[in-house]
Amino acid sequence: MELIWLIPLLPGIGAALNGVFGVRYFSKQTAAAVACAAMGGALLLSIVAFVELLGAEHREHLVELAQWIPPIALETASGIGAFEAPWAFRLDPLSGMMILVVTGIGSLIHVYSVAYMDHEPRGGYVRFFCYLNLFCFFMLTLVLGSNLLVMFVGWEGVGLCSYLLIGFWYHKKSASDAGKKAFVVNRIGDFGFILGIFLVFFTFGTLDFRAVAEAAAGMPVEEGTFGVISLICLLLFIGAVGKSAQIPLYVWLPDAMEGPTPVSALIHAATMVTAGVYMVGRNAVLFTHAPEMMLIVAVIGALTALMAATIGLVQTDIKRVLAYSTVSQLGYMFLATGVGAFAAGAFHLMTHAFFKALLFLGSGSVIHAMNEEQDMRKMGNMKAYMPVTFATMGIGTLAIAGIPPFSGFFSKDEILYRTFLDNTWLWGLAVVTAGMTAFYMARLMFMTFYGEYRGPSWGAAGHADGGQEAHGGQGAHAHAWHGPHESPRLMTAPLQALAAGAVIAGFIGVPAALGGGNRIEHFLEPSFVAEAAHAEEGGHEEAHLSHAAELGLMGLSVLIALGGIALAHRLYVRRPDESERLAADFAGAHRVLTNKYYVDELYDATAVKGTMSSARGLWTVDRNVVDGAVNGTGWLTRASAWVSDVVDKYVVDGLVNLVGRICTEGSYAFRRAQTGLIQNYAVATLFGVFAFVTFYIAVRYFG
Amino acid sequence: MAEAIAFYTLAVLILGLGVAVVTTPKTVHSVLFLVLNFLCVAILYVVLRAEFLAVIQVLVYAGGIVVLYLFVVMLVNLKRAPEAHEDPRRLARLGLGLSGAVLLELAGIVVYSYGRAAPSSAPAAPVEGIVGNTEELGWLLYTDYLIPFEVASVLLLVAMVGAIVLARRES
Amino acid sequence: MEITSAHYTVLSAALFSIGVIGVLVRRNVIIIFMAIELMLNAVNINLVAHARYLENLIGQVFVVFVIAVAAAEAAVGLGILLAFFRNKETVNIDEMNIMRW
Amino acid sequence: MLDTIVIPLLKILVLLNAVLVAVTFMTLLERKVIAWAQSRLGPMRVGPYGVLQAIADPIKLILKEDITPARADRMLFTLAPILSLVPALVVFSVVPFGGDELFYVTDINVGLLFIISVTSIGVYGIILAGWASNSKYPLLASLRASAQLISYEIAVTMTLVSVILTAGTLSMVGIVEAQQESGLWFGFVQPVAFVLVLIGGLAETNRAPFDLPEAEQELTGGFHTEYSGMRFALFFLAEYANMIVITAVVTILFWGGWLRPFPNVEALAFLDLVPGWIWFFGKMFVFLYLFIWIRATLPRYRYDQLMRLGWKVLIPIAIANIVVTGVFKVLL
Amino acid sequence: MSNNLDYPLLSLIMFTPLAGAVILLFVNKRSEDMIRWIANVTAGIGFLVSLPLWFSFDAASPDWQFVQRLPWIPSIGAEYFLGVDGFSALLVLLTTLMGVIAILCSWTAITERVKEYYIFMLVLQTGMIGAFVSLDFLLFFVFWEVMLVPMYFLIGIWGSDNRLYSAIKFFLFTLVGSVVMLLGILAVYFYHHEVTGVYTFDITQFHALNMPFSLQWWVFLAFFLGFAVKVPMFPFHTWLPDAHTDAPTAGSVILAAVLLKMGTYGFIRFSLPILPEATQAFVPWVAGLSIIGIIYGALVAMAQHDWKRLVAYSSVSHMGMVMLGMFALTPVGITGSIVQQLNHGISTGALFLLVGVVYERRHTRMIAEYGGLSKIMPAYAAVFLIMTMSSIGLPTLNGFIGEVLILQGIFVVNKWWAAAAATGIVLGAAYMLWLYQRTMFGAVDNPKNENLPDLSIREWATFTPLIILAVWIGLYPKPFIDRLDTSVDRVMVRVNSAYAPVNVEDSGAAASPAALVRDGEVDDAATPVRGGAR
Repeated sequence: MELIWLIPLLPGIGAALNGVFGVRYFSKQTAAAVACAAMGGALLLSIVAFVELLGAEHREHLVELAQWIPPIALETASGIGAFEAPWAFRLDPLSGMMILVVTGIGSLIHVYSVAYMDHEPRGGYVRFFCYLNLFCFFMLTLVLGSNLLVMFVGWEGVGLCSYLLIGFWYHKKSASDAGKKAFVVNRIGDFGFILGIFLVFFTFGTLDFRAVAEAAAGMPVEEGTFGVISLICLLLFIGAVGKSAQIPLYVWLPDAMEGPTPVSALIHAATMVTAGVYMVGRNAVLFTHAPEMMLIVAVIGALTALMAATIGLVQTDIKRVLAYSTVSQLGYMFLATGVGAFAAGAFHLMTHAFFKALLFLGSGSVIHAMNEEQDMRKMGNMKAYMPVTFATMGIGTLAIAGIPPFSGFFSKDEILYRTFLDNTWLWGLAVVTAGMTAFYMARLMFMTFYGEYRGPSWGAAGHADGGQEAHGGQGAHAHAWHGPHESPRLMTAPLQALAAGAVIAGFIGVPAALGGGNRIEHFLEPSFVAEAAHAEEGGHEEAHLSHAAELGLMGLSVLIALGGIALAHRLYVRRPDESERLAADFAGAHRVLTNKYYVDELYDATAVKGTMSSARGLWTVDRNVVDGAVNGTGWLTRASAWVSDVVDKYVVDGLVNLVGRICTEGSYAFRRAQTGLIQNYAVATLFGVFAFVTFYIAVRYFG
Repeated sequence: MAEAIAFYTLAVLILGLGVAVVTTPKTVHSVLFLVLNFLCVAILYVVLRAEFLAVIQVLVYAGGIVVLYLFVVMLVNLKRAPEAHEDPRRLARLGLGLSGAVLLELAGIVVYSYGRAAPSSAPAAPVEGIVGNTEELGWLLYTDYLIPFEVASVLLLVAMVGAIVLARRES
Repeated sequence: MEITSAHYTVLSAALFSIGVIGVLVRRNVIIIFMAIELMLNAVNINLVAHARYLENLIGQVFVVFVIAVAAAEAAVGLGILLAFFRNKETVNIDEMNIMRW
Repeated sequence: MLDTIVIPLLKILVLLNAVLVAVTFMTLLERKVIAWAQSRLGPMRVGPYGVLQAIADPIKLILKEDITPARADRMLFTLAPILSLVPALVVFSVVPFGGDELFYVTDINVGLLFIISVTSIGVYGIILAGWASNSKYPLLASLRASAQLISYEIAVTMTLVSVILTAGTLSMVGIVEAQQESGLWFGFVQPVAFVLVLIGGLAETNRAPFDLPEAEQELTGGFHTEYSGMRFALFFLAEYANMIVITAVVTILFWGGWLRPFPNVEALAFLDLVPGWIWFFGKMFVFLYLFIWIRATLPRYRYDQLMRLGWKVLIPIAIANIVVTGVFKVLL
Repeated sequence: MSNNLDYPLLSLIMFTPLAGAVILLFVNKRSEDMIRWIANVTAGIGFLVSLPLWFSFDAASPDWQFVQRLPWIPSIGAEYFLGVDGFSALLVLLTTLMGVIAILCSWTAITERVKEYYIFMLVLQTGMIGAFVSLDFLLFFVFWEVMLVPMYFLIGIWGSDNRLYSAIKFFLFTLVGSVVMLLGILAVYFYHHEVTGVYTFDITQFHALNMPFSLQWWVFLAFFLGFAVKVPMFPFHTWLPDAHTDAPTAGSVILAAVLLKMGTYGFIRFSLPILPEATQAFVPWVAGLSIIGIIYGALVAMAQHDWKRLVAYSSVSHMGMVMLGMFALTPVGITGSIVQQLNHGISTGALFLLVGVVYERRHTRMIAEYGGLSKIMPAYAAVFLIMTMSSIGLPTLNGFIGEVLILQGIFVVNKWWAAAAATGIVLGAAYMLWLYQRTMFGAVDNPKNENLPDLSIREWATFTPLIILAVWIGLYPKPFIDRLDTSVDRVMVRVNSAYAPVNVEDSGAAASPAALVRDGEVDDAATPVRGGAR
């Protein structure tokens, strides 16, 4: 428990080693070794710490490393407080779980990317691992941070690493643009977050989570009014929206797919994007005191989930489908927190991390096999060539769809159950989204692994037509591609491990209805409630459905999931021609949708035409309003920048130069008087004398 | 009475010669008129009981300076008439008018003020004979005005050197 | 008719203005120098006249100095004129206008 | 009215005639003396021993035709000889031939200064002559002559200053009386000044060793080459008049004017029988003879030597002399 | 008023560069390498000599340290009075460090007139240090002017295209400002005499002086003009981009790193403590101007095609942030603004060095000329990345500390101001990353960029200290902030009574609080109270 500060430090050291020395001296193997060792060490330490935590009676441990910002006097709502921020890490159930997730999945992804990135040139390879380790360092700092400022350090750090990793193949303009877009949008989120931090300090006089929670617990719940705490929650939520890609700040996530697949897996599926949920969870006490905000969070979560899912239906690029599914699942998590089921949200976060990482890595190996081909329409019947990837991705798909034995079912069902208790409308939306999730995941599976092979021929033909991404910019694709093949051991092993995780992870949160102890909930409970109000808050459940009703609900959701899968099966396996026909019918919409999502016409038989039009509506909203707005502000700033530059150059400078010119022009008038004729000057003097004398006379005699 | 006659004749002579100096086209003639003018002025000094000055006037002015002018006139023998080219922007007319006006005004003032103030006539007994004008002047010059005298001598020295340097042909 | 210092003053004023006219009107530098000599003489007359009428020899002392200055001035002036003439072949004051824009 | 106008006019009349006659005979005397110096007889034909030659020459000149060169400045051409003669004659108004009222026209207290200033006017005659004759040689000659005249005028003035210092007064009569009082001729008190004035006088009258401007070989007759007839005569008259002026001034300043050789020595009282003006004329004759004698014997100075002598020798000695006399005057 | 060491440290620091300049005078103009070595060695010694400022500086004691007091012009009461507190000690250290770096980085950059160049640099160094350490207002003003001359020549002679215009503009702008400032100084000087009957320029006396509000208002305006030009604040900033673009690399590094701090140093050392009521009255105006400065600077930076001009405008934006923090008049705000000054010195100084490195190779400052450099010069790209991140305030790097403190400080005063200032961070990220992307990422399209050599050892030597400092302040700013406590308290006691007399027992190790005797009798060692709970 004492060494928790070492957990983030190890990857930090790994990153430093790779960064400073690696880029020039390390070979590929040593760099990979350093990176994976660092991650392994962190994983071990987190496991040890986690076990200690389970053992410990009081499930919380604060380690203050050093005084980062020493205390300086500052006025707060309650008189003169001291603004200080120590480097302090806190281990409690929530952060314990998170470090496990981060280090666990992180290490697996490290191993996976050793193989995945091997045909990168040495410099790029080392740089990649350095960035990956740096990312884990920041993520762990974020998770373990005991006060808002240290969390903010991690928060921005991950933003930086996502920028670096998305823009890893910087020679591609689209990659660097995506990176920049991601960072700027995150920054907009951070803008809200930092203001939130200041408001927290101003109201509570401290930034430490535990202290804030205790102070907040004492304050009245702002029922119906939008008080200070609601404002704090709103600002913090803006940060979360930015980071976890909820409406409206989710636009960067689909573009973030430009980065290498392990990056997408680690950052844009498992860890970084969940930071928002973690932050909301960490400040659960604040949010519980602002029911208005809880509702907003829930609504946004639900809407994002639905919207992302509809767009996911149409995508043909395998990674974009997963990206939209991530956004959708995050929507679920926020929905859970919104309805007060913080534990469920966290539980879903953990399970999602497993199966989403699994799916991404699976898609990575598929892309790897198909020589960087990401378009599902050019795949098909991959199960013949890649049995292991097919099996693991199958498990992942079943998990995410929410099929009973797998983890996805338990966590998603818990969220659906708690949403049903709180707000039936949201529950409806959630269920529909769950159905869509099942559908598009199944579609993905069927298009890639079933049906006949639609990919390009190989063997003597040499280099297949370039995939969507010109892979490995520096080293041109050296060896010729000879057909899809199963990925090497180093890639399939992490897949199998994750698949196992996806299956097992569910069992720690089996709901009471199914006879499970729902241990995860009780485990995480203490970190969501303020210390003092431990006892009273804990078991409180307003409406407690009978077990039978709960089972009914579960059955319904499973039924819907199976329906989704069956629908996908009918469309993409038994009668693949039907999907082409559908695409032809709605050519216009289809073409529009395929840009961002596709029409699920069969789904329409159960009268979901509303979803179809809402999908298209959302798409236009998405394309014109949201993206439009972002680009618009870009253009606007450039225009106003140009104007201020012009004003600066001509108006302010103009005045200065004008004074100079006036003097020179004025002087010409007087120069003409200098005729050079000496006698003229004599006449001038004489005139002077004359004037003087007349003046004298005037004064003397007439004055 | 004699003095009045002398004054008026000399005045007319001096003014006439002055006008002659200024108006004659030929330079040498105007130099001669200048000499005569200086001589008349010398005589006027004698009338005014300033013999030493009269002699100095003749010796320095007529004897020295005008000779210098003559020399220069001769050295500067022009190919073309000196006053051929006239610059249109000259204000000669204005000059003429202004100087005339100034003269009138001064004369006016003098006449007006002298008219009113008691006319200080010439001192009755011409102080002369015993202590010569030269001796008095000498005393005054070498006692009260010694420094200006020395300064004047330095000035003359400088003028000599200046004139030599200026007029010397670059060897 | 009694000769008062007014007469002399008027005389010197007249001579002085003749000198001024000479300086302003004529274009030949030598004539201008001579006009200046005239003006100086006018001053001398005035000084001597007032020395006489106020019975105070200081006027005459000044005349000595004026003569000295006149001599110096004439010498240097003609020196300059000669130097100018040597490289410009003219004594016309209108052509001496190189000191202008 | 009487003694202020009539008597002076009479004196002037007598004086002028005397001078003119003296000048005419001077020409004759000069030719005789030079002839004798060259062991020949000189003009013998006109009168007994050539005495009437003095009258013959003027008449000859008067009868000669007066030519005026083309494009010459007529007015100046005629004015030049007058301007050179008039100052020479005006000087005599101040020269005292005897002690009392009768022997001098007037005695103004700036006498010596008057003489100097009037002689300086003489320069104009020469310059205008050269300029008016409108030809190169006379112009050059006149410039040279006037330059020479002016530089030696400075030298002479400087020496005269030292004499004035010893005499204590500027009036000519006063100077002679001063010599009488001191009993010594200033010639002996101021021997240096005496020699300087002699040399200066020679140069001022363009005589003897300094007569380069008219030298025949050099500039064909100097500034009066274009002149003929009466105008030429006037120039000659002016030259000799100047000679007489210089001799008069030297005698008055250095040889006690009308005083007898040792004025206060009673032993020589008998010399008083001889009237003052006789002494005066005698001394003048001595100097005149000296001038002519010098002309006959000394070779001519080259122009730069002449100018160098004037500026670098005479003037410094003159100034030194002033300083010395000043010091002595203060000490005594 | 204590001098911890036996020898006059401050004079030593101040005159070492001058001694170097004098030695250079005797060196032959042609032996350029000798000149370069002497200059660098002098700068190095200058830095080493200034280290005691850090090590033997007693952070706890609230009064001036290393004091040296000699009569200078007794007739008007001007003394050669040197002294340092936490704030000026740090600035002097920054100056000497940047001096070493600037002289080192112009090793290959300057080829003609090498001797005069290094002499000017060293004289400039003396001027700057002198300004920071002098506690006598007149002495400060003298050094304030002395600094201008070498800088003018540095820009005027060794600058690039229209250097003369920029040099003159730089000189005139500052001069006008300083003239007005002099009026202010004299006003205070005479008022002080009126009140106490003593003719002196001693700042510590002025700090205890209570002037009537109307006089304070005018003197504040005078000081404001003098210092605002130097900061530069919004309307007076037009000289900065010109001066920066046309100054040689070393010149613009020193200009950015130290000269800009002159203005803010002036505010904190003079305007705030001497004219407290006027400062409080002016807070809305100055805050408004600085917010405009932040946003305006960021916007205009975005529109720039010239790399150096972009960085120049970015420093306008950063200095706007500093001024905002300062005029929050809260301990956190002022500490933040001082820390941000140091950070700005480090990050902008480094950014200019980076531009210098590339300018030396390609002799052009146009961003369009570059592209895809990170593949050709990876080390350069890495350093540039670190410095960009430090400049836009990424946590774990120094920019963040300053920004958080400033924003927290101003947030307490007015939430909307903080929000407006915070947009600066977003805009900052936008234009810096856009710059980074246009120059570093993308394909290497310009053939000239293909074979640019990466950072040489010398260039690395100029960057490493800055990177170390950036990370050090980012991770562990405590030693810096502790040193600043006393200087901030000295200002707070005067400016904001809310923080001053609270006699709350400190938990921290800070000096024991003693109630300040407010008016009238001022004891010399006025120990300001360490405000509020620690």
